[in-house]
Amino acid sequence: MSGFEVSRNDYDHISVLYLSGFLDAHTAPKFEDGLQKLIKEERVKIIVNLKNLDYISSAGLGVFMGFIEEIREKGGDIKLSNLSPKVFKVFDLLGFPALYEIYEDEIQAKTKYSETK
Amino acid sequence: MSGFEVSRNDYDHISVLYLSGFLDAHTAPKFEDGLQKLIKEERVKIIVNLKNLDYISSAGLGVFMGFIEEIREKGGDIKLSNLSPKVFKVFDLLGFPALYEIYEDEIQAKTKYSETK
Amino acid sequence: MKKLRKYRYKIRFPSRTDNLEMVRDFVHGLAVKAGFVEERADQISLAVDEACTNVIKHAHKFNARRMIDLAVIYDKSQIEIIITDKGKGFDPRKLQKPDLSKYIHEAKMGGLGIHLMKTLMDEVNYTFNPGVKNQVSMVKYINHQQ
Amino acid sequence: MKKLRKYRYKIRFPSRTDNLEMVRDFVHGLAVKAGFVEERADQISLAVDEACTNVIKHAHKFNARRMIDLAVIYDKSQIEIIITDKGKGFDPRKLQKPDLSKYIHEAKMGGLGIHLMKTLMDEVNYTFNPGVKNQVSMVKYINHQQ
Ligand SMILES: Nc1ncnc2c1ncn2[C@@H]1O[C@H](COP(=O)(O)OP(=O)(O)O)[C@@H](O)[C@H]1O
Ligand SMILES: Nc1ncnc2c1ncn2[C@@H]1O[C@H](COP(=O)(O)OP(=O)(O)O)[C@@H](O)[C@H]1O
Repeated sequence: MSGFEVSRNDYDHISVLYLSGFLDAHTAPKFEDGLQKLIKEERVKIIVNLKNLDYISSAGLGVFMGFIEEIREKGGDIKLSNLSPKVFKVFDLLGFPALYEIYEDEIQAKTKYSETK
Repeated sequence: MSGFEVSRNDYDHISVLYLSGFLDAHTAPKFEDGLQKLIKEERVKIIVNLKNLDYISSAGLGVFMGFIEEIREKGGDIKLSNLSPKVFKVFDLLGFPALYEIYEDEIQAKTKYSETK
Repeated sequence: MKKLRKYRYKIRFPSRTDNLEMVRDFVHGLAVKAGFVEERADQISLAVDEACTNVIKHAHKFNARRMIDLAVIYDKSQIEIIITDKGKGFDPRKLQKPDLSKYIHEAKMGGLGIHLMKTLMDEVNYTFNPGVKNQVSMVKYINHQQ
Repeated sequence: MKKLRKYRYKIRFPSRTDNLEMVRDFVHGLAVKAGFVEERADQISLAVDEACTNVIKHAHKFNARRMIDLAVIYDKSQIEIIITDKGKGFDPRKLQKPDLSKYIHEAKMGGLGIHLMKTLMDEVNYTFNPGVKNQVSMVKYINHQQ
């Protein structure tokens, strides 16, 4: 049971969620909790760093879809970084690159937030 | 499919077989072939180095049992080295330490052969 | 013509999302055994995850006392996975291809699974007999020219 | 007294030694889910390997068209694995505890499997109905004081 973990780092006005392991219908609620907490704290400039994510199914993709509008309405965004080729493929198959900003690494995503502050 | 591999190194009068992976009823014939070849070449001072062996079942233990008498009659032996705690437990459960010399590392097994040359 | 040798496997497990990982590993291992490269074996186990997730969620409505039956059959040319439930069934012809930008506005979180299954596999077929036996069969060819 | 919640899994696979690895992984994963620590989960999957190897070798005589049925049932207190074959059966009471030093002289390579199963598991029980249904059931308790 390799599991799934969410950890978080706050930088000034930006928050980064780090996902690791397997994100499926069983573990998606953990990721939902993480986003919900950020919204409650009004920390809506979010980067989700997927460096250590080994797997994602549509249940995981659904979490991104379910929160993005509310976050954007509040002036925030979810930007993605550090996708492995395998995980990127799944996002790509479903057309996510047209809807989400996806960056090679966290710094690029942070820079983007700073430019548009 | 992690598989099982046997490789071999000859040192003077001693031959070392290195087993790696999973030794079960499916892969045991590969190990048998390795021993059979050594016997044919009359290289009977044998060390089996189990450093990279992840798993052994009784089918693997049976291979040691099946060849040991012939090898000892020819003036040779099978000495074991570098067993992980997990693999050692299985040998131990079946009483192998009373029948086979088991060494921490390959050098100790080699030294033993040299002493009794 | 010689008939192709077929290899058959079956697994039955409680309808719980915490079994998805085990099912993915099981199917992935068989796909590799059948001759699929790692990347395509990943696609197959993702499609199976989606189909099982749907059964757990929609057919069994998270009732963990229900069981899921999954069969894997492979030969030299293809792998087929058949997943069976006894739920109420649904009409897959009524599903529309998901429109992501619309989804965002509706804050809708679903509708991606079947689309993914169809994208990842060469054939996806549903047959229904509500309350008795609903099945989805998914096939992927070993030598599919992409 | 409240009845213990039981979790049931089944797997059916062709009687071939190249399936042993998959079966070990499957059973190991369930043993961990049931609450066994890694080392004890290893013991359980080794015992299952031995039992399946015996079915492949002795009951099915390496006929790969035969199938093996394996059931796993666990609850808070134990895991049980039941393996079924339709072979000729045998009388386990006639087996002697292996004497390794004698084995060496007979260059005999077998007889260790059942001994290992009995050492690794808390209960090992055979029931026979030759040609119809032979079963071995193996149980390990979660809180076994060693
Ligand atoms: N096995 C099933 N039993 C009943 N209904 C199903 C089943 N699979 C899918 N459906 C229906 O099809 C719809 C689309 O499924 P899917 O594309 O996987 O998206 P999602 O499950 O996220 O809604 C579901 O919302 C559900 O109504
Ligand atoms: N499932 C089975 N069906 C028929 N005979 C069996 C079965 N399992 C074990 N046996 C018999 O019991 C003997 C001892 O089995 P075991 O201790 O596993 O050693 P081995 O299989 O190496 O001989 C076997 O040689 C065989 O005759």
